[in-house]
Amino acid sequence: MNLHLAAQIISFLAALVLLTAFGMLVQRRMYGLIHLFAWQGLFLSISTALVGFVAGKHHLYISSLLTLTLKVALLPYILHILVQRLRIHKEIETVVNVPTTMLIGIALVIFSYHLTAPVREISTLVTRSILAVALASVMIGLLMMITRKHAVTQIIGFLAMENGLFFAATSATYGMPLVVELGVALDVLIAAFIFGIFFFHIHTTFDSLDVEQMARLKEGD
Amino acid sequence: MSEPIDLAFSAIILLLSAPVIAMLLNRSQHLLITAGFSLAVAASALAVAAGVWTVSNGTANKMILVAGLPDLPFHLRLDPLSGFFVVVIGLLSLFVSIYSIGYAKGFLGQRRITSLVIFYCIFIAGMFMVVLADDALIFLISWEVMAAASYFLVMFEDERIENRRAALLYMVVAHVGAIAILLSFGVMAGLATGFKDFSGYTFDAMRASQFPVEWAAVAFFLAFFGFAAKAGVIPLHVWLPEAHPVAPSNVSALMSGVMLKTAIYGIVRVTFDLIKIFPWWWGAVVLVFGLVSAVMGVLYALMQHDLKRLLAYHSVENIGIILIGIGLAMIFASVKLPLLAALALIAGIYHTLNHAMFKGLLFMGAGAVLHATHERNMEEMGGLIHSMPWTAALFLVGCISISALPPFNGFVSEWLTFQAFLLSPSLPGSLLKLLMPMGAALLALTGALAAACFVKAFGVTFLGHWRGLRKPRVREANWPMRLGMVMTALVCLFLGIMPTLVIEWMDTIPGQLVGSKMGTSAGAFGWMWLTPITHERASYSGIIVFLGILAVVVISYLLLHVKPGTIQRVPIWDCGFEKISERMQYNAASFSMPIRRIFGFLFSIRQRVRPVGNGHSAFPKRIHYSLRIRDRFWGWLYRPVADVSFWVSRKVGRLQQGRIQAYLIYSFVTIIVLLVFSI
Amino acid sequence: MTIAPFIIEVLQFVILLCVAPLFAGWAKMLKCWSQGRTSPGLFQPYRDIVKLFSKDVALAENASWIFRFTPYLVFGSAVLVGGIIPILSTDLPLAATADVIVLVALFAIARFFTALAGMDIGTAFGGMGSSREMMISSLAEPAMLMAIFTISLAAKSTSLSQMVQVIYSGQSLFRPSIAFALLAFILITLAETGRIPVDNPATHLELTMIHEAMILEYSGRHLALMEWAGMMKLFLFVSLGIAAFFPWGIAPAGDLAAIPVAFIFLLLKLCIAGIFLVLIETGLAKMRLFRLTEFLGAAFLLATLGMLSHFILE
Amino acid sequence: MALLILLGVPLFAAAVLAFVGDRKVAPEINILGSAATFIAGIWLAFEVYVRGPMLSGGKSFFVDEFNVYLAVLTSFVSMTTAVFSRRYMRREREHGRVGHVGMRFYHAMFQLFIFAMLLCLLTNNVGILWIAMELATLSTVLLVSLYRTPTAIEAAWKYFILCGVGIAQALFGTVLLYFAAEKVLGEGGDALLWTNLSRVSGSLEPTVLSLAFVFLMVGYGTKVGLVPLHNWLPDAHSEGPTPISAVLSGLLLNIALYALVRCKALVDGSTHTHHAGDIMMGFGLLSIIVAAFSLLRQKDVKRMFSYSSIEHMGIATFAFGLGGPIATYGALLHMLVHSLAKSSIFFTVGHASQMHWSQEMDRIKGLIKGNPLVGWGLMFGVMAIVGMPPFGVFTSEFLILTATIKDAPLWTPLLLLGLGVAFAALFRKVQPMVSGDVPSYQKPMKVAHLPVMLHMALVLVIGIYMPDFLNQWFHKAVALLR
Repeated sequence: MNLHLAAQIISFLAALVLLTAFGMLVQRRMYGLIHLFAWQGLFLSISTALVGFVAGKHHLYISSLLTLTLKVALLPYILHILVQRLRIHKEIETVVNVPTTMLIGIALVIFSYHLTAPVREISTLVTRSILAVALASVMIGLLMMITRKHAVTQIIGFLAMENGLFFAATSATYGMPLVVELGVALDVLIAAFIFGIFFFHIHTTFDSLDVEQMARLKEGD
Repeated sequence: MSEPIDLAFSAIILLLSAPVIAMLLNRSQHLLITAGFSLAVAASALAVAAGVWTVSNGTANKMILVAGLPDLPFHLRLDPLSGFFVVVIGLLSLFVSIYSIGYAKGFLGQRRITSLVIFYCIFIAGMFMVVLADDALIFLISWEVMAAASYFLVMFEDERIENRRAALLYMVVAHVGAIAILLSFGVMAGLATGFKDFSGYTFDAMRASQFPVEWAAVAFFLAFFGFAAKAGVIPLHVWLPEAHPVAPSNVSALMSGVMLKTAIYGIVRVTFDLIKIFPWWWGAVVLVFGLVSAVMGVLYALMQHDLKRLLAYHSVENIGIILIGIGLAMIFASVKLPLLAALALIAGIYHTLNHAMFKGLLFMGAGAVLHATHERNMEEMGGLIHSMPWTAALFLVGCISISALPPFNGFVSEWLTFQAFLLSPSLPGSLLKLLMPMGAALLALTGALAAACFVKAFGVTFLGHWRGLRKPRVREANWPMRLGMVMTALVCLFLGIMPTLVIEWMDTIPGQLVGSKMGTSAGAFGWMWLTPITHERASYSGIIVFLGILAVVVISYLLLHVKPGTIQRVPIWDCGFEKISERMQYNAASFSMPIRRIFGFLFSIRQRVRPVGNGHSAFPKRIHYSLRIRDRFWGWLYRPVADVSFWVSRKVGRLQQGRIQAYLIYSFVTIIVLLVFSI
Repeated sequence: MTIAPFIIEVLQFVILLCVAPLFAGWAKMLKCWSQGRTSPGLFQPYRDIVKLFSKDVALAENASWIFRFTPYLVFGSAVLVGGIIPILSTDLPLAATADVIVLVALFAIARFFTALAGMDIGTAFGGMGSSREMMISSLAEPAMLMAIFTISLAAKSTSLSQMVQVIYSGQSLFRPSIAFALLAFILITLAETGRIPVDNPATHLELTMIHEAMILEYSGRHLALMEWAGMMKLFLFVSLGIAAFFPWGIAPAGDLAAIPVAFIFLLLKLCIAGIFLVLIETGLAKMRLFRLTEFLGAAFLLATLGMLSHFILE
Repeated sequence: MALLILLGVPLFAAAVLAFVGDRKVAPEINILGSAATFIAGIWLAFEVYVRGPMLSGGKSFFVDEFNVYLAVLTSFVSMTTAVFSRRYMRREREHGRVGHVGMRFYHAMFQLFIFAMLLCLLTNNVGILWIAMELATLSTVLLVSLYRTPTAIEAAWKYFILCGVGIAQALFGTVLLYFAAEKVLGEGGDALLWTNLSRVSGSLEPTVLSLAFVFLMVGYGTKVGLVPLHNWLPDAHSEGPTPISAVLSGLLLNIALYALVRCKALVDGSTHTHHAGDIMMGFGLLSIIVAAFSLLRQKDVKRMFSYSSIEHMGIATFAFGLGGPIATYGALLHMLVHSLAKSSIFFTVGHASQMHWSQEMDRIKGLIKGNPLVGWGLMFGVMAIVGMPPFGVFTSEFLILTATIKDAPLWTPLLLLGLGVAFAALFRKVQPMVSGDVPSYQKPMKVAHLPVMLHMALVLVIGIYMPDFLNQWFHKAVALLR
């Protein structure tokens, strides 16, 4: 399996990641969101493994495994449980309407492509073009957090950003040092627990996970 | 004790040890009063000795403390200029501290005076440090320590809301001024060494270096703004009449008497010593500000009926007069007329000394009155000369001095200032020549109005009958207070009749700063005559005037009492007018009515007359008269600033509007913008 | 140092003390004539003073020491001023003691105490008098200084005898600046000495009197001293004007021979001055208090013009 | 060795406290642990003072003049905070605002937080730095929501989300950094070590680094609390328990700024432009102005002081951005004195609000008469924080301002405006609290004297007599950062 082919597959996977990111941006149903997130994780881990294979970085396999367990299995599961526990499988209304969001997302993709152009010039890696996708999905994740007003969706957006970062870390640069990646994974894990706890707190105090109502702390006149 | 500066430094140390003593003696407040203030007395005496010594031998000596930043230890320097101000501060704080021993007893039983003693001593120490400082850091540190200590002293009776408002206003103005001064030092230090290291902050470095004129202007005007804010130059004066009255009287004596002078010191130091070379129009600016402050100050003073407020406004006026002298000195110096510059400078700083004395005396007197009557409103007072003769006599001395009447000290410095004005023809540039006599006229106006104001102040407070409804039992001030005031009064007289000696002594200062001495006894006459330039030009002999008047008075008195003329005490005649009551006397408001009518356009006056009680409106039983006079600058300068900043803060508050999405948008936009700008 | 100057000094004092009432009498007499009344005679002021001296003092109960001290001080300062102004001759030992600024200040301190005395008894009139007096003086003093500064700028000196010598030596004759200054000085003299149109020395009508209101409570020798000092003040202002603007006849330094001549000149000038004064007084009417600002403002304006013309035209 | 103890103790203590839970001894253990940490810190500082910068633990830890003083500061403030929180939290507990779970949680997380911060400071690895930073966030998030009130949870949520997002940006920046570094240093762990990066910073790719700096700036800037990324800060400070507010604004902000400055040093080394500096100056100035004006309209005392933290972080950031020996020196000093003064202010404020059971400034009155230590402590603390001499903050602001008017005179008016407004606002608010008579509802209480006195004494000493070793460290750090 030659380098060129691998590179093509990887970029195809990148495209898929981007696609799932967009999917999350527009998805209205909670379960759909979670599934999309899981899919993204899957693509991520595959591409990580592939990069590891191509570049002969065996520690990347570990991180791909981590991704698999964390972002494909564990987190979606936790979210699933939460959603069931807290009985929130209603339609999620967005702040901005969908087409606008889409347009902004596309603009972001173009922007990040333009942004990473100089970097692409200087890099010699096969996977250099992935940086643009990673940045784009980070941005889209952020955009998603902005446009959604539900705690869970915000968290999913957050995790999507995380995915983008991870994508950049593993694929774009043939992987950060292992310590770093383990640490990142650990942080994500802790974060997962914390937001898990949070959902319950929020739900018990506000008896809904709508973040709109958490706007009491402000500089009121 | 090898050198004067050691004396001065030990004085500072002594003062800074006050907190410890206060903590130790906190239990027994009686003892604390005596101990604390006698400590201040001792320290002040030391400092005065050091100052007199330095000025008279006219050399500078330095000291470097092992404190501050290791690369920028505190530099102290005692040269004639700072020596002179050490004397000014020390002399008054000496007298006031004696006075305070008696005054603070008034607080016993009402409140603990521990904090008073502590901050009082730190305050004096701060003032000494300011004039001794020889690098920017220690200067500003002592400057702010002084400000903070005085702030706490103003806050001493902090349950009163007016004290808090005044203290806050004072603190804010002082701090903004301090930042301005800091920036001006920043300019000079930066130009001195370019900030490769810390050496640029020393005054020596600034002295050594030569500034480009536009940066020098920046530095000067920043410094002038800062010091003017402290000195209460109009229009930055508004804090002053608020803060000085509410402080304890011994403190207001020090604040008005000497704290303002540290600002004068700063101006002189920065201008003549650090910058050295400047165009004439700087002097013109200073002169104009001085004139405005002098005239406006005295006019506002005339409108007051709160005794201490009135005195505070007079501080504005006198600062103006001092600035006139300094401005003239700057003008003369900038056109290379060192002799005349020396004359003007002497006029300025001599008035500094004088004002310290008589203003201190007046505030002490006011304090004694307050102490005895618990009343600051003159409209309530009257006839106190009978119940407190000492205070009355001493206060009168203060009034005469501040009204610039011979033979007391206020007149001498004003006379010198007039002489400086009359030397304007020797200036180049016809415009200056033309304008300066106008300044002289304004100065004359100021003097005359001041006299009017103090006729009012003394007359309404001490003469006539008690105007208030219920007359309190008034007792004469106790001995320490009297002693303090008597000493101050004697110094006032001495400065008035022996100017030559004093000026001989302080003549080293212009020698150091403008490179020429004034030479008190030019021409033919001896030590008795003060003859600035030549004896044809002008001459004044305070002592002869004093003795002359005294002689005629005594002689005529004796002549008239060769035959024992009887004096019968009779009821008041008053044109045979029947049953006059105390309420019919002229009071402060009515006394100043004519002048208020004339200069009314300068004030924002609200005057209401309405009939009270039943009866036909044309023939009311009683009439209620209310008069409110406000400082126009409040509305012109301070209120707008406050309003604008609150408006802005309302707008800024919108940023924090609670919805997390908005916050996310902020960071999102921030990233985008930064990225756009950095590629 | 010769004895001559001291003799002249003493002579000046004597002249001051004696001639001042005479001049006041002369003014009164002229005034009576101008109003078609028979005059009490030239020496009436002396009689008044003597009479008052011989009377007892009726002192208000609550009068303080200030009230009793003031007459002596006022008298003393007036006398001292008399020793400074070159009435007869320019070399006076006391001349160096005080220049023209001090002279103004001496009048000021007298006024200061008079005003205090006015407030001491605590009557409405006293306060009113002091208030008005201080208001007028605070406007008159700057004008006066401006007028005098005009001359002293010309003379490059503020010492009176020096100024006299310079003007006398003729190098500053008939200058526009001097003329303006003279006009201003006349107005100020009227104001400072409490003549019509500013104040009416003859009135005791409550609401119009100013100087009288302050000394209302005085009696006996105190009143005598006050009156006498008042006459001296008038005399001094006139002779100051003479010295500053018409110094001819004043004996130069050192020759005693010129003294009698100087004395004759003085009397002549005084007669003329008196006539002039009376002409003004009969010509004008007492002004309302708050129109005085315009009057004194005019004086200030004239003085300023004088100074400007000194710089511009000369 | 000292280093390992320094890092190990808090971790161990955290574990222990997690087990001890809400026993009576827990606070004492807490104090003990942080005291041990502090001693280790002193020891480390001594070693560095004697031997100069050192690598240890392989290459994974690195101590130089820049981070050693921050490490000592961190351990010191954590110790005093532990002392303070003993009384404070006990009272909260008695008053029933926290349950025993909460207490267990509080102590454990406190130590974990300290560990995270120390790790941030001492690690030699950009990646580890990032991880530790995230850890610090996560460990405090639940402390902010300790009281379980709606507002507390809201604040914690905002803190969590905003800082999470920010930190994510920082990670992206780090990735880019690595991306650039591996070209030069080859792949593998060495490419993320400070020591190597700073060695080769000249040859790193400028475009990538300037790109990376943007993300690092936004990321760590969020934690520094720079406007407009600051919005989490006032909420978190006002709603969390006071000891946490103290360490948050006393320490965490410093740490984040430290990370930012390190990155700036790298970027400058690569780009040789003043670009990064300009960005930091802009952020700093914006923070100063916005914070100053927000100060004017505060009602909640802790919220107000959190805004003043924003302002001071702005000053330090501005100064670092300005660069140059004097300004950088001032900035380093400013980080030190600000954290001392600010945490002591929070101590006094905590006591004051417990005395009145309210954080509303309208209700807090007559502190000086009520409890001189709290009153004067707050007064002097505020005077220190607004930059009145002889306290150390004045010295640093003095250096920064003078340097500014020399190097960037056009910025000074804004700076002047900000400082002036902040001064007026703080005094206007604090004066009524300390002065006046004691209100009826004020309850006298026992307060922890030591922390406040210690902090104020230190600030004072630094102001009037700065010890020489500190001076030398600052100079070395300045040399390091230019």
